[in-house]
Amino acid sequence: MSTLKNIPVVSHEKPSGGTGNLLANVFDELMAFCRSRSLFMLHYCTGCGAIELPPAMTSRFDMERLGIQPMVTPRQADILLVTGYVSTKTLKRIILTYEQMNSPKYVIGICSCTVNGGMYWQSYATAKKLNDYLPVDMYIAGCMPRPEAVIHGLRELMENIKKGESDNWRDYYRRYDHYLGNQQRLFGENWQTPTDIIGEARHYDLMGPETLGPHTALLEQHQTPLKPFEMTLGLADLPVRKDEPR
Amino acid sequence: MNHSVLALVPALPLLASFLLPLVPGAARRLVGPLTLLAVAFIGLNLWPLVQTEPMVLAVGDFAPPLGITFYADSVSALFVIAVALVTLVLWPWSGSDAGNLDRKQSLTLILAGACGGLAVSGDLFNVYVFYELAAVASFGLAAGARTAAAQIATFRYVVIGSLCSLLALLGITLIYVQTGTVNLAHLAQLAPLKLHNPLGLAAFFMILLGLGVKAELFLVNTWAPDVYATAEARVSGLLAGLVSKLALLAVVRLLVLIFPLPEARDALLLLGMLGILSGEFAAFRARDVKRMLAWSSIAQLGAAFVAFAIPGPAGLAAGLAVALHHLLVKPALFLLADRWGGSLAQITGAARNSPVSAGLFVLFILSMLGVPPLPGFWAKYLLLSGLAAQPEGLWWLAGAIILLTTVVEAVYLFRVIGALYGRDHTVTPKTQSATAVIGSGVFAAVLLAVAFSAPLLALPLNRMAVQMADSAAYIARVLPPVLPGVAP
Amino acid sequence: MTSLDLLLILSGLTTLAGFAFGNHRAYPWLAGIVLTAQIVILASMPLPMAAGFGFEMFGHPVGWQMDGFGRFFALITLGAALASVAYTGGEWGERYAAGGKNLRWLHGALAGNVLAMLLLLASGDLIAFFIGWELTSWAGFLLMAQGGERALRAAMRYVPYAMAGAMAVLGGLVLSLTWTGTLDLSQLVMLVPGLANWKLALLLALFGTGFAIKMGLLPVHLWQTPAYAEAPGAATAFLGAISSRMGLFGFGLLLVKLITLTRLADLSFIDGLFSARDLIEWVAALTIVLPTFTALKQNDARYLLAWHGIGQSGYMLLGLVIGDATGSAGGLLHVFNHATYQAALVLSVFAVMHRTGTADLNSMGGLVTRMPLTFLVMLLGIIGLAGLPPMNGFVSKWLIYRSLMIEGRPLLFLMTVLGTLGTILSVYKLIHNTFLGQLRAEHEQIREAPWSMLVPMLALVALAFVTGVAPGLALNYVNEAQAALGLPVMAHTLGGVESPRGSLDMLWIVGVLFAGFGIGALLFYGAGGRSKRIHQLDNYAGGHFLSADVRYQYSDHFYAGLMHRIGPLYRGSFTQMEAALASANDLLASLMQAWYRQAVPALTLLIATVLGLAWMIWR
Amino acid sequence: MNMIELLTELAVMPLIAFTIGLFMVLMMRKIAAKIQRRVGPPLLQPLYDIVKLYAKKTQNSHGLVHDIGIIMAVGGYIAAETMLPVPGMNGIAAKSGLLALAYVIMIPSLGLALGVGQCANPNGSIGIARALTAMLAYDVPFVIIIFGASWFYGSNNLIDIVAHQQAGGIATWGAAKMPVLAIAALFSMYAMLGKQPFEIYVAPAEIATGPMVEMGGKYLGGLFVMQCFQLFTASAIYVTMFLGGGENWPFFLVKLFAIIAIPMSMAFVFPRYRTEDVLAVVWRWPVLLGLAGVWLVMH
Repeated sequence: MSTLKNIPVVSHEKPSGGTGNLLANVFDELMAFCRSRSLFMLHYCTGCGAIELPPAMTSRFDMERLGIQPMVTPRQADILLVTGYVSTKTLKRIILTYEQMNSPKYVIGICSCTVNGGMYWQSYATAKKLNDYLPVDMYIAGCMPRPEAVIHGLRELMENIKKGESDNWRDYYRRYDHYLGNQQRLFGENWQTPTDIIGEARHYDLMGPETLGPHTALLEQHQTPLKPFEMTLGLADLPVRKDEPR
Repeated sequence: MNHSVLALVPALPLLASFLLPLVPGAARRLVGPLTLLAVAFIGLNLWPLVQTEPMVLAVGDFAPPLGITFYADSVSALFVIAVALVTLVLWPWSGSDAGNLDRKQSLTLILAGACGGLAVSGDLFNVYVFYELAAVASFGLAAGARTAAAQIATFRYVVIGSLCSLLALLGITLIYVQTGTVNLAHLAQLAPLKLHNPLGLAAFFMILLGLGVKAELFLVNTWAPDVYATAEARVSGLLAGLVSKLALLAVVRLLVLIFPLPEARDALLLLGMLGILSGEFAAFRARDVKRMLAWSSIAQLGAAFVAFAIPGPAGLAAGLAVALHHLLVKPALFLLADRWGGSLAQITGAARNSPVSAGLFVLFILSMLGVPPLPGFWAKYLLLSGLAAQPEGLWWLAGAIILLTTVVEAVYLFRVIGALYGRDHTVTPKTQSATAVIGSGVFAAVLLAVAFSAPLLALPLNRMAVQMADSAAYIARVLPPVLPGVAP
Repeated sequence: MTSLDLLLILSGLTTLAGFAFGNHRAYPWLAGIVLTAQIVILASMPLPMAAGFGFEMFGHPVGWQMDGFGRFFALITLGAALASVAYTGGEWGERYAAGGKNLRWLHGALAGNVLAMLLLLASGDLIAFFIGWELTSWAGFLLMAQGGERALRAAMRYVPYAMAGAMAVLGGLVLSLTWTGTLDLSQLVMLVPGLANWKLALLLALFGTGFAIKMGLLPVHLWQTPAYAEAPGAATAFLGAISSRMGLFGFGLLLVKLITLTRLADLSFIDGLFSARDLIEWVAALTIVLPTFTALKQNDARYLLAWHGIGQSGYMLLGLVIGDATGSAGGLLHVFNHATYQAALVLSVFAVMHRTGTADLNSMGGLVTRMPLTFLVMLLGIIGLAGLPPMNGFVSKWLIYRSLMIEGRPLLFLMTVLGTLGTILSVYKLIHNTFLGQLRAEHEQIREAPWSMLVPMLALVALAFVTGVAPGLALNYVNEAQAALGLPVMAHTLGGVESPRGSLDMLWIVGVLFAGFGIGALLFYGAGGRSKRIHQLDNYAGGHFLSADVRYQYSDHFYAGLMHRIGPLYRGSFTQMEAALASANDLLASLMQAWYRQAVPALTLLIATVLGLAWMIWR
Repeated sequence: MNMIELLTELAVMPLIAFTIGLFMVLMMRKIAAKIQRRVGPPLLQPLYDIVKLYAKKTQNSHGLVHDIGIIMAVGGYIAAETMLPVPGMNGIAAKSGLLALAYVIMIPSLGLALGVGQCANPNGSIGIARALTAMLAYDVPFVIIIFGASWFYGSNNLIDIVAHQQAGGIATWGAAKMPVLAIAALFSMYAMLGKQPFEIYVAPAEIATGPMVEMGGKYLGGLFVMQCFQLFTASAIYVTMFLGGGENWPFFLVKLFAIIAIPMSMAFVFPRYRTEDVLAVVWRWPVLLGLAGVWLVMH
């Protein structure tokens, strides 16, 4: 698992130019194009790599000409930039943040620490491989990578998105059990985020063979319910029942 | 009807009071009520007769201005009826022991007789006599509660009362020295000549202060709060409701007949205004219900003085309205305050166990505040429109004071209402006695009857005022010009 | 028997019935039917309609007569009473009775209020007016006092105000009698404008004080908020909707009919620079602004609304005093409009209280999922209160703005808009803290309010909406009132005003607005991806894990930045003024008590006698 | 004017407004980039952003009111655009007027406020509280200016106002006749646009973009659309009141863009005010200018 190619990427996009409605294909292409040209990024600055982002954004390299701009909350963002070593405690927040982002969403690991722990390899409190816990779309290795490398990585990602190759976010839904398992190993079996990934997978028809498994079963045992508060009229009391306690 | 029945008005109760201890057995308890009923009967019979032509009785057929003269016009007749009926409602039916009860009943009868006498007296000396009689009876009644507080209060009352009686006597003496007569009609004839001077005014002022004690006139009313607070409720009711009105009536007779002067009016107006101010504001801080009612009664009488100060029938009508309204309301309130006296906190929630009495209390309070269509409003309306019709200055100031102090009055009276309907469950207020409910119920019935027939009553009230204001007619009636062939 | 007699008799019977068997389950239905009948009778009554009864008192006839001005207010009164009575008809009334309170008193007092107001609104002379005025005040007191200990205290606070107002009116009545010799309104109308300036100013001061107190104009407004807020729900709605408008009715009679606006403008204080009319306009303008910003600071929903009730009355008076066709129509229309949405808002707040047991804006939140219809009522209500389209509050305020523009009163215009902006801020706080944001764990099991409470609320906002879209419906009655007052009548269309200098057609505006919403919805549901409802704890918190026991809600000190700027202006000057008056009163009272506690009365007597004699002799 | 023509206008006017708004956003971002010596976004970047946001696969809704808020925010502006006369099209401007328009454009804000409230995020609520405070700040001078303009033109009707100015050329433009008011209006419009130093309610570093904190996907996209409308509306109101409205499209566009360009050229060199300072600044200068302007107009 030392090369990017080995990160399991399962594509379910129909090959372009294949069967189906031509208009729909054009539409999909257009969407993919727009997605690739408009990337809002959330930089989760966990370590020293964050220092390389300002030069990438400002006048020297100017990400905005590529349609990339920083955003503040996970809801608004497309890219999650993890810029350095990830401690166990931080990882919980990263997972929470990732799950709160709207798909399609992309994770970029910057610096060697996200790839293999880097200089914190021996630390008991550092998560070594980010892609054990989250589907990483792109690693930008280096300690630290220069802004050119960051820009290069982002351009690669844009290409991938345009080609429809970068959709690891689906993988998170389809193999949720796998990711959850790794997370549980690290955080204990009580681990739960407020986001209902399984529910989302069902809602958007993103279920895969490994969405559910032993780990999700474990989750369900410990989970506090996250059913959203649906608007209820609760007007069953017509006519008023006399015996009902108020 | 024979003119001599007029003499019965004071005589009957006085006689009955002396005979009362001699009557044996259970009949003794009937003497008082029957006497009062008889007086009421006389008054009711008198009423239609005196509407057009006041009735004059020269006792012993000594032609006025000699001898004792009784004079009854419609106001007198009304007050005779009121004296009898109000005393009846406030009659002491029971006492701690028989001797005590006898004493109370006798004294009450004396008071009724004296009050009746004040209503029909036609000469200054009789006024003084009946006034003293009323004073003595009220001293006795006030001390009748037999508590130390009542006795101390009565002692103060006695001191002030006696001093003021002396003043009144001095005033009468001055007048007599000037004119050589005490007959009111005669005095009225002579007054422009002999009394409309500083000396006469000084005499008037002394009599005003002297009689003002009972009428709770400002300056000489400091006894009232303590006495009313400590005496029995019915006694307070009698004193505040009845006796004060009769004293007031005597003063007004003097004012109308002998001293229709701006100075005299100004004195009444000023003292009345001060009475309103002091009474209402003092009541504002009162925490004791009976004391509060006492102060409120001082203020009400102040308003009556202000009203009577207004010249002409308008003032008399307003004054009568205010006085009669107070006569209806205050005894009833004192009756209800018998059980509900003391601190306000003790009656919190009293409306729960005595809803009817609480309702009556509210009714009286609303009327006292002048909430239309209750009679208090019409009284206030007459008073204010009378004041407004006068040239600006003190008159308007008096009107403004009445309007302003009503606000103060509303606050403290509503405090009582708030306490009655409050929701404090830590105290269990006393339930009302049946006599209080019945007594105040009678007053309330009259009040409501007046409220519903107010448009009908406006005319008689006006007629009374006109009759009372007509001093020339008074003189002519008592001292008829000697016509050939007609014996005086 | 005239139909006015029938109306009053029906109203009287309702009052009696309320006191007699108001706690019976059938009473709300009965009262509802009778009130509806009264509305029908009133609406179909030819005007002016005199009552068949009356009497003469001290030479002055006392009688009742309903004109267009009175009918306008009377219709609102009956409508507000209908909504309030309907609200008590189900669970609310049962809970009220179960709480140890007496429904008979509530219903009796409510119906009594209606009767008193009808008597007031139909008065044909000043005595009848004063009778109605006093009855209204004390019936109002009775209604306010029903809400328990705090309500009783608030009602007690109302007493001196009410009495002062009544006495001021009585003083005015007596003076106008003295100066004109009549109490009949139709004769006073002719005689009063001819009085000298100082007399008019005195009349204005006396009557004006009385009406201002009832209306809650500055600076005599302090009684109103607690008294209205603490009353029981149905009573609060009724009081808030119409009760204090009786003061406006009085002002209408006084300023427009008796004194007349032109005479009012003549009464100038500083050499024609500042007239009585300016004074009233500015009092009205300040009444718009200051209470509105006080409302902004409230943390109790009921108090917030009650403060707005005071603020909104400023618009009505301002519109009336501007006195042109547009402005007065706006002022009068605002009475009706305010009644509709204020009643709905109050009822919705009490519906929330019914379920949650609290009106504290810091202990609610997120109730929209539990009480969506109540939310809808409050939403429409606050849009009306804030004066935004498409609700009716916008129309009346627009008319007032417009007339201020035409008349060229930039500062007053600024004040009205400032009031509106302040209202928007405060009503957002109201709906946000109640219905939006995080649902508290203890409120998760709450249900929607029962139908018996919802129906009147929904009916009220429906009315507010319909008359917002088609203000012409209500403007017909407004025109009648204008005509009865002798004001110029504003020509109108169904949708608003047609004028070469700027029209308002609500039919089009609302139509386009909803078309816009439709397109917005199409864009939202048609163009975008599907959305999924998520739990409120799935929320951005800077990476923090939220749980139900953590309050993740911003409610307290809601406009912190604004308060940093204007907070120092909230000095409580009016409260201090009230307290100063009260303590002056107390001081005077203790002085007077000291008089009666004197140790040696004989000495006083001596001094007094000597002084009195001296005065008598040397005078 | 027949009904079909009117309906066409009602459909076309928002579309035009949106398109112009898109380019205004682009211009704004370009100006910012130029000031910061960057290249800036490509031509269609605002469109890409919006399309991408609408095309998000998963979207989070916090409930019906959240959705309705966005619908109201967008729909309210769509309605507002039909009340603003543009060259050749008057929509329903004759039936509403300046005053009604000023209140209609509060509807989207209220809708947004509701939607944000439902998100149950305190950052959002704080943002709305600040936004409403800012509205209280800038609407005070704004209504003074509306008053002045409406008094000057003797009408509340936008069509009349435009006709009045176009009758005499540049010399009769509002800006020429009421220069003080025009300056005050520019100031107040600057505050209305909510860019630095007035961006108290976005405050990304402090309250995480305030109202937008929980907005993703088409929710955020809706807000982007709303921003386009907002820019157009603010600019068009200004142009209508002070710059003679639209005689023809080229001139109209120039004016529209110029009016947005002026404040935006200043915005990006500023830091941010605190809320109370926004109130202090806006209640002082534009209000004083506005009152002075009204006084001049009325005398």
